[in-house]
Amino acid sequence: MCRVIQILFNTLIYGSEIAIIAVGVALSYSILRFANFAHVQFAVVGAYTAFSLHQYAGAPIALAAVLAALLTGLFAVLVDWLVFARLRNITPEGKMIVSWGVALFIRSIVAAMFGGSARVFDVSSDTLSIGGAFFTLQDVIVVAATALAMLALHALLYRTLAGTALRALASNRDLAETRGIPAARMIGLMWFICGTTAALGGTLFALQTRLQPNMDLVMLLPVFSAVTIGGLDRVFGAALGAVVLSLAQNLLISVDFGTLFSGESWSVPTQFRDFIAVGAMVLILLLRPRRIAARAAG
Amino acid sequence: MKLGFSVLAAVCAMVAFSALSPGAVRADEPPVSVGVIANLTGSDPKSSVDMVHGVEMAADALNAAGGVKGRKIALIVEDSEYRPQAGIEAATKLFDVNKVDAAIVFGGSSVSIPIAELAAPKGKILMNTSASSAKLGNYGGTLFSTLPLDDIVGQQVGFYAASKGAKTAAFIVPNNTFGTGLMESAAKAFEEKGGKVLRKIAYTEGQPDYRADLQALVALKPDAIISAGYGDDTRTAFKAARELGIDAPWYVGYPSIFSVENDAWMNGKLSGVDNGGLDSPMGQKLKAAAVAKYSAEPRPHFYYGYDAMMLLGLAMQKAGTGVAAIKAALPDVAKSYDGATGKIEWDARGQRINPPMDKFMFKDGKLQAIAN
Amino acid sequence: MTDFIIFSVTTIAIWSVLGISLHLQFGLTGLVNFGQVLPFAVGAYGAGFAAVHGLPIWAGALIGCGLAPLIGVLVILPAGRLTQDYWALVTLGAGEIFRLAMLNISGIAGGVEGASVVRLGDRTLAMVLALVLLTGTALFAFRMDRSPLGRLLRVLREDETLAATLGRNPLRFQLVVTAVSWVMAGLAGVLYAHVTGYVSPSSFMVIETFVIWTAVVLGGPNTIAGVVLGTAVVQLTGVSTRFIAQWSHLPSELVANLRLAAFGAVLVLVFLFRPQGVIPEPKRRYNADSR
Amino acid sequence: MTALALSGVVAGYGAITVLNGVSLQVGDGEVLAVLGANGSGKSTVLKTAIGLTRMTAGRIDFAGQDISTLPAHRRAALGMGYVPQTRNVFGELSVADNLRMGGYLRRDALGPDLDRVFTLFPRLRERKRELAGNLSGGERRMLAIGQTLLLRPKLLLLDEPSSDLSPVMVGLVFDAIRRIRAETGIPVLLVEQNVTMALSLADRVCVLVRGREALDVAASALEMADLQALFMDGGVR
Repeated sequence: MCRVIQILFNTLIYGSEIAIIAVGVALSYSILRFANFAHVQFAVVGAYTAFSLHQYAGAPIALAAVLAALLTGLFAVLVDWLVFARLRNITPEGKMIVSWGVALFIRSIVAAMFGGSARVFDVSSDTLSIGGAFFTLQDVIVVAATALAMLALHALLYRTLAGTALRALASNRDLAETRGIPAARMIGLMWFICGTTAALGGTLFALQTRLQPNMDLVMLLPVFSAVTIGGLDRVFGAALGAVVLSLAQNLLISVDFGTLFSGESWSVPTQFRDFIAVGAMVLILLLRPRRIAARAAG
Repeated sequence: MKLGFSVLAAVCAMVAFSALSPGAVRADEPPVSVGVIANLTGSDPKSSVDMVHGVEMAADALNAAGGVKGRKIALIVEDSEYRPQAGIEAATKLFDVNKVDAAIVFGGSSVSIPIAELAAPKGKILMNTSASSAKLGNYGGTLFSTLPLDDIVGQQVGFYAASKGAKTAAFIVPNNTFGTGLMESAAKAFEEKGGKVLRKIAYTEGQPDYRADLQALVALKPDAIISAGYGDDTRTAFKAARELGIDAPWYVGYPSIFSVENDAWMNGKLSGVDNGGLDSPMGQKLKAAAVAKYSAEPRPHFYYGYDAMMLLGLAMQKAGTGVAAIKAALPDVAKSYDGATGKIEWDARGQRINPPMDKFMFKDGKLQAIAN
Repeated sequence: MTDFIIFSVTTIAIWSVLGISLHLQFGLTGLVNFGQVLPFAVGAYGAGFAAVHGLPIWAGALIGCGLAPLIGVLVILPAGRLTQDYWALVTLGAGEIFRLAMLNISGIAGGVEGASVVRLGDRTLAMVLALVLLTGTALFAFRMDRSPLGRLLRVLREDETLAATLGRNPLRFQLVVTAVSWVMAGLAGVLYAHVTGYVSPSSFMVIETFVIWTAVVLGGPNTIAGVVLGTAVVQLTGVSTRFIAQWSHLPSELVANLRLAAFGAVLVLVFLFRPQGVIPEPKRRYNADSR
Repeated sequence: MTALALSGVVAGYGAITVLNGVSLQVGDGEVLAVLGANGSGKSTVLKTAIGLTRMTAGRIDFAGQDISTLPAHRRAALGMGYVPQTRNVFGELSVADNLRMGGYLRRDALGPDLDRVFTLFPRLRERKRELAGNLSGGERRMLAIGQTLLLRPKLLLLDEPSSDLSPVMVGLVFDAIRRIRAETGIPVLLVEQNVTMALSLADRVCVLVRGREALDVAASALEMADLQALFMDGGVR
């Protein structure tokens, strides 16, 4: 029983870390119709900004995280203004390639500024236990912060005029413009949201582990996998996808298939975690292409 | 701000350094070039950069003492990006354009082996400071390792865990040549002494958490955890173990490259086998110098890099430049060289034999040498 | 110096073959393959498999070049039902799945350890072989470009519905193109394995795909000369930064990072200021009836 | 006084030019019907008026100012209400949210206007919570018109309001348009395939042939023979 609870905890924790980054990929896809590889870079930039504010400027972590999120939001707007805004009319594939270039550029600049070595937030957290399952205060903070961010994002998209306008823009760009919705400014807002959520996710991720310029590569596949599972253009689908992916990973490597079938203990080796993530992504794409194709066309 | 400062300072230092060296050789001959190949970008360049620092430190020391037969040593540092292709490119440039006789290499076997493949037919010398795959033994005569191979350290770790009375053990290593290589030799040694291996976990490096990976150990309750790995991943693994309430002691290879996550929890729980000499007077002196120069305590690869450069310098000093001469002189100068990583002795494969092995335990916030 | 030039030419030639292979898929049919490293890896692992299991070199080459198009066909099948960007993600994933499988299943070709294969000792021979392969693929691609099939494919690329009304099934032709171009990439992989003398999973990371993309996009994805030129520029940029690092005396770590930043910047700048690439596709008129 | 004037407009999509110098005016309180064969550029006239095409020459005046270079959302802010023929609702949004978006530019409460829309199209009130994507074609057309009305437009641009609808639905939609006209007297630029329905509403008729106006007469002066000639051979008399 406690194994089950533990697996659920692990699922929730890892799922949260991925989800908050994944929502932005889906949001930008829903409006601009391309998969932005540079999105995870916002997470890296946000995490480093938070780290600098905390370590060098002495801001408390919570404040540093919020400030970093806002700054990264502006950074995302800047990146759009410099690059993507000038390339609105090229093909989605072209934008994907460009976003890769942007990602490589940002990663290298971050590495040049901070050095390639890892840095860690100076926080320690204590273990808590419920029903024999273990987790830490930090985990609680990560899950709670993610949940809060999700609620805030949901309220923004579904309860405010600007949020509804964003969804309208995603649904039908031309129509939205003829209703007086200023697409350019709304896209700016969208980038701000993407930058903010990703930065928050990156900071939480770094709090749990460490900071490294190439942490984007660690996050890239699970994030894209989660977004694909949820449907590329569905913001909260991406969050759900993250949890589903996390559950699949945790279940597959935790369940002792050997004992289940033959008695000899055998589980999926843990190094297959990434394999599961990528496999799930491809499988989803192969199994449910009709829905995806239809939505992308409509 | 502090960051910009340190970058600026580094730039200034480098400019100053480079401005000095041509000045010193103006009178007579051009400097002797020595190549360094390391992953300055790519995954986890921390140890790699440390290795380069060690090489720099040794080159400085040699130059301060008059260089090699009156010629200064000039380092040419190339990035391998931790990609075989970039590593080969770097090596080809060093050997062919810069005409270096020898290169000091940091990098996993995926980078080191292709470079060794390239160097062997050219007859160039490689000093290996990091890769520990047994495959590197195939380049005897052209490749010399300052780092003992995994099997030696792994075996020692396995014996050590068994000697502490552990009957069952679980293994936690990164899924790379270093991790799996050490795991296999340690497991073999542990089983040889009657121990039982409960589970082998090879984790993907750089993951945010290893809780899921370590999950199974909660139920298995091993007497010991045998491990190896580079700093940041080990820190994450410790954290996962602590959070899951896994209380077994850790016996590890190279504890000095580990990062400890929670000092109090780790106190007395982490011990392991590391290269000897780090605690020697020579090692201590170097450490102080490194702290002064780079304002950070060096990790072990600093010493492997230092020894590699020192040996090369001494060999060149003795036999002059020229690949054949250096190759012949290397084992000789090693005999009288008191290395930062202890006495260095090579077998025919260019691998260290009888490297001094010390045991360390993490106590009171730092690693301390313990009696064997 | 000669060895270094030989090395550079060999590298450019092998990567150009990969570029041309990508050109055939993207430039000709508009397929966006983000897993171009996959057929390359399959080819190399054919050689690795043969070496580990004691098979002769030609058997390894056969396995590599035979398996590459077969996997290619598997990967292309969903392309008919998916939009381009979704399919691009499939190819990206397929490449990673193969790499992770090779990494974690040690029985095939050494797993994490990688596998040593016979290395071509004669570097000039290696270069000549690479150039022969490049010339072969370039000629083949050129013929394909100018053939009735090539013309049809360009129409397909511009307008799939128009193509469909012409009564041709785009997928069938995409299959043909993919199979052909993946054999090319597979061959490049086999050659790469024997030039390097070693095969390991870290040679086939996602980033290699983007190196190829950068070259293709830079040179102009629709001409063969552009592809070769783009590859050369990318490789030489990489090489030249090494010399810049040496002369400028900046910390090597900094220069190494700035070099990668330069790659990213080049990719973005090309899209911003010269989207047609250095060598643009010559304007041609097609008569839909002249098939 | 003209509400909308296009003079010598050349416009199209990407590299393709559809309008080759169109000039037409919609007078205050007037309904101008634009007729023409398929591909003559009727819908493009509306899209160009609202600013969704690439315009390379000519000039558009609305409400006394040159709007040629304004983006679509600014034209909407000036009071142009555009009802597209297809993709005319936000499919992923609820009916209520669709209506809210219609009033996006307004700072005052939508309440009274919403009631008007619901009286005009009672069906929409019943399906308020439904996703617009789940509505029938007729309901979508109603929603699109209702949405546009919330903008409080000074000019309506209607793109084939009868297309793809059942005769009953066509009747409902045109009745609604008549009621709007009766209540507000708002000028309308109407593009239609259904000539009979168009003529029942129009004050003036303009016929497009190959992206240029070929005929511009009062609806009452229109001769069917001329119309047919223009539709059949696309020739100018």
